[in-house]
Amino acid sequence: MLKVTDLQAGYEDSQVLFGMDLAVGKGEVLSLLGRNGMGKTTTISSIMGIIDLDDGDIQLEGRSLRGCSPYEIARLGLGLVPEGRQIFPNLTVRENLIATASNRGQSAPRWTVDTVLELFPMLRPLQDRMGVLLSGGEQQMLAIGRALMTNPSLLILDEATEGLAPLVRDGIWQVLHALRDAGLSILIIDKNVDALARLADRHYIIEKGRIMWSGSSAELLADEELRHRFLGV
Amino acid sequence: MDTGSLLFVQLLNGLQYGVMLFLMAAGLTLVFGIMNLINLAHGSLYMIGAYVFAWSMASTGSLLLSVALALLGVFVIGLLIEVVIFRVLAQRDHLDQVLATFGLILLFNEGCRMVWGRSALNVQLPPWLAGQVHLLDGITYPTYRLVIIFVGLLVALLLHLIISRTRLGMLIRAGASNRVMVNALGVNIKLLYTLVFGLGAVLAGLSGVMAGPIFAVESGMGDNFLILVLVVIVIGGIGSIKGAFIASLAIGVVDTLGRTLLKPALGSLVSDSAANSAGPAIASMLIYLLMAAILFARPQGLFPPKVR
Amino acid sequence: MSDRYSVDPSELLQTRALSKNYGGVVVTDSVDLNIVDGELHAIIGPNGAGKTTLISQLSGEIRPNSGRILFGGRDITTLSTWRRALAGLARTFQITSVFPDFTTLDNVALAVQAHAGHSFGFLADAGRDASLNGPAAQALEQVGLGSKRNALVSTLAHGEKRALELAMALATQPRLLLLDEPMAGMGPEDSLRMISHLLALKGRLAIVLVEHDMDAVFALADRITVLVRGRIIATGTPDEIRAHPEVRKAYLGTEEASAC
Amino acid sequence: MKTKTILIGAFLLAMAAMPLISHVADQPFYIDIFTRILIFAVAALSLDLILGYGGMVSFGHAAYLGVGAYTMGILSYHGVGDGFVHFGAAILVCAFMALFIGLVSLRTTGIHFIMITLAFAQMVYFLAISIDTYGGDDGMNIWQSSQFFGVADFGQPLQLYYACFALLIFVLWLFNRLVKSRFGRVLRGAKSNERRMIALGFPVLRYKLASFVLAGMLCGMAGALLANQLLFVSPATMHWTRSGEIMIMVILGGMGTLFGPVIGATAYLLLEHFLSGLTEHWQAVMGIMLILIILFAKRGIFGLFEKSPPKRRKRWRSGPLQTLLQRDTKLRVAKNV
Amino acid sequence: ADKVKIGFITTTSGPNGIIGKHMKDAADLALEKLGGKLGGRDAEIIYGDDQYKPDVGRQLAEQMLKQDKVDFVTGVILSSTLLAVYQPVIRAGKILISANAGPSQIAGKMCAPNFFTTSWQNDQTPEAMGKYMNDLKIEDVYVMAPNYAAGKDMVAGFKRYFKGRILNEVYTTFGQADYQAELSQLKAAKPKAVFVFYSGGMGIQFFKQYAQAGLRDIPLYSVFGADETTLPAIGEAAIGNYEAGFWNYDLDIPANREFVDAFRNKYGYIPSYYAAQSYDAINLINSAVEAVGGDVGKTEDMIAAMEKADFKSVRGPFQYNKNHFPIQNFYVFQITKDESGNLVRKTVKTVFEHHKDNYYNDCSMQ
Ligand SMILES: Nc1ncnc2c1ncn2[C@@H]1O[C@H](COP(=O)(O)OP(=O)(O)OP(=O)(O)O)[C@@H](O)[C@H]1O
Ligand SMILES: Nc1ncnc2c1ncn2[C@@H]1O[C@H](COP(=O)(O)OP(=O)(O)OP(=O)(O)O)[C@@H](O)[C@H]1O
Ligand SMILES: [Mg+2]
Ligand SMILES: [Mg+2]
Repeated sequence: MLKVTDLQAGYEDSQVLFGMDLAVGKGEVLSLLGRNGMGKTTTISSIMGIIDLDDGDIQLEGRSLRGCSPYEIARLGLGLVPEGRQIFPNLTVRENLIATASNRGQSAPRWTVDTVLELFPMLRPLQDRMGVLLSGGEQQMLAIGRALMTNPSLLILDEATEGLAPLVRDGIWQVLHALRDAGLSILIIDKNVDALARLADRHYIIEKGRIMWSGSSAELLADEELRHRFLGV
Repeated sequence: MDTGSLLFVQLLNGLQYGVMLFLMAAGLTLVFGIMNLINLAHGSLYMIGAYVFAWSMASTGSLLLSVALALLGVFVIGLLIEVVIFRVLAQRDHLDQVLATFGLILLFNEGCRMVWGRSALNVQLPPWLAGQVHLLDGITYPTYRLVIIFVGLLVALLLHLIISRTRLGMLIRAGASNRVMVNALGVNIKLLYTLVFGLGAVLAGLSGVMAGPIFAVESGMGDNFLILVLVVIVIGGIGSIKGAFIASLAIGVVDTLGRTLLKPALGSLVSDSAANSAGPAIASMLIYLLMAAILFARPQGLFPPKVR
Repeated sequence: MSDRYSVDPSELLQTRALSKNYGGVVVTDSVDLNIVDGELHAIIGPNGAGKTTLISQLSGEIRPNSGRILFGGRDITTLSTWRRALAGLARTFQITSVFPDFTTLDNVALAVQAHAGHSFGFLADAGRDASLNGPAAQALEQVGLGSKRNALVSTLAHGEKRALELAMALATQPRLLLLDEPMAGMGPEDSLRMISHLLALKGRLAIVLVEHDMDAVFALADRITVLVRGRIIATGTPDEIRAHPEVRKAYLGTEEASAC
Repeated sequence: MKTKTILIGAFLLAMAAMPLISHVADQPFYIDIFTRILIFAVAALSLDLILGYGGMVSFGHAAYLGVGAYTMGILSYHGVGDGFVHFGAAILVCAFMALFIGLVSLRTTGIHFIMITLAFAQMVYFLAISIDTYGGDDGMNIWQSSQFFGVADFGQPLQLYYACFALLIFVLWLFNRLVKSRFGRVLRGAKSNERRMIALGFPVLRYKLASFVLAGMLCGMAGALLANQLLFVSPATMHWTRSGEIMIMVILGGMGTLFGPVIGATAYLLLEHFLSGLTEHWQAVMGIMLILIILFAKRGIFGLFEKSPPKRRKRWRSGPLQTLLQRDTKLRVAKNV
Repeated sequence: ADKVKIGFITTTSGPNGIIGKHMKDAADLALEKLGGKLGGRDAEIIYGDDQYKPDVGRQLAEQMLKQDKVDFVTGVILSSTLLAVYQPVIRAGKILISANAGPSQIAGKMCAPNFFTTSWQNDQTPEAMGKYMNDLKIEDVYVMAPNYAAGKDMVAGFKRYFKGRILNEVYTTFGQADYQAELSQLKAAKPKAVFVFYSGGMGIQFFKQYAQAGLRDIPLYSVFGADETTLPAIGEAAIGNYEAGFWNYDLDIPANREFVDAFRNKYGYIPSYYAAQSYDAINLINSAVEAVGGDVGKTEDMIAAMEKADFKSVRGPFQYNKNHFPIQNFYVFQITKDESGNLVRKTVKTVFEHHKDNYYNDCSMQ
């Protein structure tokens, strides 16, 4: 459904991506791997239209996203869990969930405040607390819930398990598995290679803004040397 | 009239003055408090509202038409300001907005003078508004002032509901803290903000319309009022409509009573002439004293946004 | 301030019945923490357990509702943040907190200056002040940023920023270092580097480490305190904690095999 | 960078030669204009120290200008002609005023700080209006300019001009050193991340207060000079619009730059002078100009001369790393203003 | 020889720009009627906008003296501005003619040979109103004015001639916009009459709110409040109020009729006393320049000539007091609608004849 070809992008003072190609199929789960500062988040940002491309193209169901602004892209069914949570500090937990909620994509079951709170029971007692007061982890859960509330057909997670306690982390991995099984397409960035290997169908390794390697979980786990070279593990 | 009922009337005056302040503060709370854009030209929008209203009243004589015209006018101008100035400066330092909108003030003040001439305009109220209403035991009160109270309370209520209850309100607040994210979650924040800014302008225009019949409709009428309203908003706690409302009433009452009671009070202490000069002097500083005191005690204002 | 308590000199920092609540919410619940001089003491616990809040109370940014904090036997409960810093308490933040428009070296030099005594009217160019830049450069070397000394912070990669934070904290030559999730957002590689930095520091000063990365915690900590809903449910050596059933239930869960 | 130094040099040279120019051009009034420019340049600089470097947006700066002027005026009203007394007193009074206002105001931040400084300025303004002895709203004429044991007399336009020029040079030199000094660093650090500074062990408040007082003192001197130039002082000098104008000068020139405020003051006052000569509707023109400048010159006029990082392309720069949510996010106003 | 230059300081910007318009139009008219010449020499009027701020006025004066090298300075609306302008002009030995403000200092101790005024001393107008009300034996008067120097002078002047009972003296904040509170107080005091001094914008708001507060049945006597510059903005609310002054458009004096007709024809509106004063100022200057045959260097001779007040003043013939303030009549007017429906001040009574100001004895001249 999502197809990125020869993507080049960057920031005012520095180009970061030098020709990336990747494709997410329907119901497919895909991971972006790479060291810090290699351009994973930037890739996401340009897919979401937060920063515009210098060159190359991004297509969603064959329709080019060039020049689309973020909200248009999001409305096509992309749900973003951004790096660093970026929940709305001056809204309560509940409001954070409701504010941007909508029914997009065809992901079933439909997400509602209740289903999200079931998913993250920790948030239930905090419903009326201002976002800024939440602990790091609580904010992370909220960010995921917020994205789910837009009922996306492609969920994009950037470091979604960052700063979470192991238990919660496991919980989130389970959720993602469930979502995958429910047929939701997912594009995920994470540090935990093993968990990704269990979840994702295919992996892309980014180095200096280029795709260095792509392949299945099996291949990834098999290739010790590869992991060491590009991921430092 | 016995002192009791005089005091009652003065309290009513305080309330009315406060409500009028809130009417002016409402738009600014929205634009400055919640969207946190610094628009010094807010006072100019208030002025333009008054001018258009006065001009239309003089030429058409129709109250409704004139109100509609005035509000429409400021709405359009508001949109223009947002598109030309704030879309560009939204991501920049707030002080750039200060400079740009300071420029707007100069432009609008002179503009109004060029369009409507140098002399102040007059708004002739229709008779049914110009009269008096009999309140209890022979106390009469200007009808129009009561209308102001009514409109003010209405605006307060509506605004409060919109901001704190509706999704629109949530999105406005969300946008204030993180535009990019709101956008990335599928909301056309640009358009939304343009419209909300327009709404803020309309509120400013409305307060201008309400003020027209009472005050001199003249260029620059918005400038000093802007400061006064900023005081209200800051005392109330930036971004809090409840705060702005309560602060408005507080200032209204304090200022009114200060103006009327201070001199007699001082008169009983010091010589009459001393009271004559000291009384008003203090009265004129009163609200600033109030603000300084409140900010000293509560650096975030009376009702700071819950985030702190 | 004279000392009213008799304390074991090896105990650098103690909290006594430290409590903090926001409205109804109890975030720190009569916490008695003992940090021994030179130890690396990890604090773990579920999200929202109150770790960051606890750190902030130790560093003085948040005032507790009740309880005391003793540092080197001295009651610092009411001491202002900057005074605590001067007394030898340094912290890093869960969210990277540096001076983006300064160079790496200046960032650290600033930290050095804080403890070099404040000289007001003094009009010498601080940028050329060896007494500041010398120690600063050292601190940078310690965390392996020596090469980046003149880079603008805004151009640093994430991991490097975290390292810089550590350098700044070290530059103040603290007796106790409070680290709030120093590995947050780091890839395995950077994490390993950070771990090695901390290992190098071990024994030279006391460290309180808040971290969710269990590999790091168990690799580093001499002692671990587990915080749940503001209460300490366990304190002990890594092995004790690993074994601790309550802890596994409340926090660790089924421990996943680490990648390396 | 190069262009910048050249610009500054040329500007200062021109300033130094101004009396000569005005003499040749037989336009003695130019001296008055530029004396005024110099005075406001100093005032703007003093504001820039706390606003541009310290991030303290004081909206009551004209109060010091006024109090400085009134101190000088009141002294000479009571027959004190000695310039040292005039300026000594002006500096002292403003120092104490700044100390008090600072102690109260610096509890607040952001827009609250703006407003509370405004509040104090307004109080001083209304105070001046209601003191009849010194003319109240009418203001008062000053019949006796500052004398320095008969050697110098600020009643002489030329002497006054060069006194102002000297002061400007001094302040520029002072700030140039100050900004680079330890003190200046702490100030800048506090602006960019106060919480961190405190955590590092800086008594940030003291530093801020010190700079606040320094700024007040310098502005007070400017005020005393203004009194000498106009030989007249009235509450209008302290009206909040005047505070606004000083702030505009700083922003216009480029805040947080050493020379920006000087450019700003010059540009603003010259614009005002010539436009008002050209058309009755000069304020409209002025307004439009201000807007255009700010829309197209990101970092103020002076910013134009600073070399900015090579732009690969025009794009607004707020990537995820920038907008990272912080636990203690106040509403943006509080942070940026 | 080059032109005779007159520096004309007034306010053309801001809310009070309307006053400047009246003054400028009148001055232009005067010069036009003189064929653009003063005493046979080509003349030019250089206008300056003081933005209603004394310190700006001060700079304008300096500029006009040093840059434009004017021979006369005139205009000036505010007393404060006049005081600010006074020093440089007098020191420069040029002739300063006030076309409006008349502060007591300048009428008294500060008086100077090269200062003249074609208007009045501030206190005189309220004095006239005080005398008028006193003659009517009005009791229980309620007095209001803004809390600044001029406000207090006005009340002082009023009380100098009004001996009846004053219920209360209320001073409001300078520049105040809303008077509802004070008006309630006033209403409660049940006065027989009200005397106020509220000029410009303050006046407009006060009169409107006075009417809206339902106080129309209490006669309102004001000074410098309702005139041709403000009446359009006050509207109906002003009808029936009383004003005082030394001049009115309906004074039946040849020179005046000529001026008013010419003015109305040229500009299509009724001149205010600001206009009259400016018109006289130019003509006074003309008389002086004529007397010295255009040699404006001869300041003493020009002063001597001006002291004769030898020109067709719109107030009719008058004499200058030793402090160079006119000795002139004062009238009381009432606001009404004229036949063509615009609000005007109708002269109802001559209160003073050849009235001298209260301060000339403090003036050390001659
Ligand atoms: N807003 C920005 N402005 C300028 N440069 C940026 C910006 N955001 C990121 N960069 C730079 O772009 C490069 C890629 O950043 P990016 O965040 O995409 O890396 P990443 O793979 O997401 O790293 P991490 O694993 O730490 O999230 C880095 O060098 C970073 O410094
Ligand atoms: N100002 C506040 N008002 C109300 N509740 C607050 C406030 N600050 C923090 N909290 C709550 O206190 C609890 C502890 O927060 P804290 O940040 O200390 O947790 P933490 O242990 O650091 O979590 P994490 O590991 O996710 O960072 C959280 O539930 C948070 O919502
Ligand atoms: Mg990233
Ligand atoms: Mg935390």
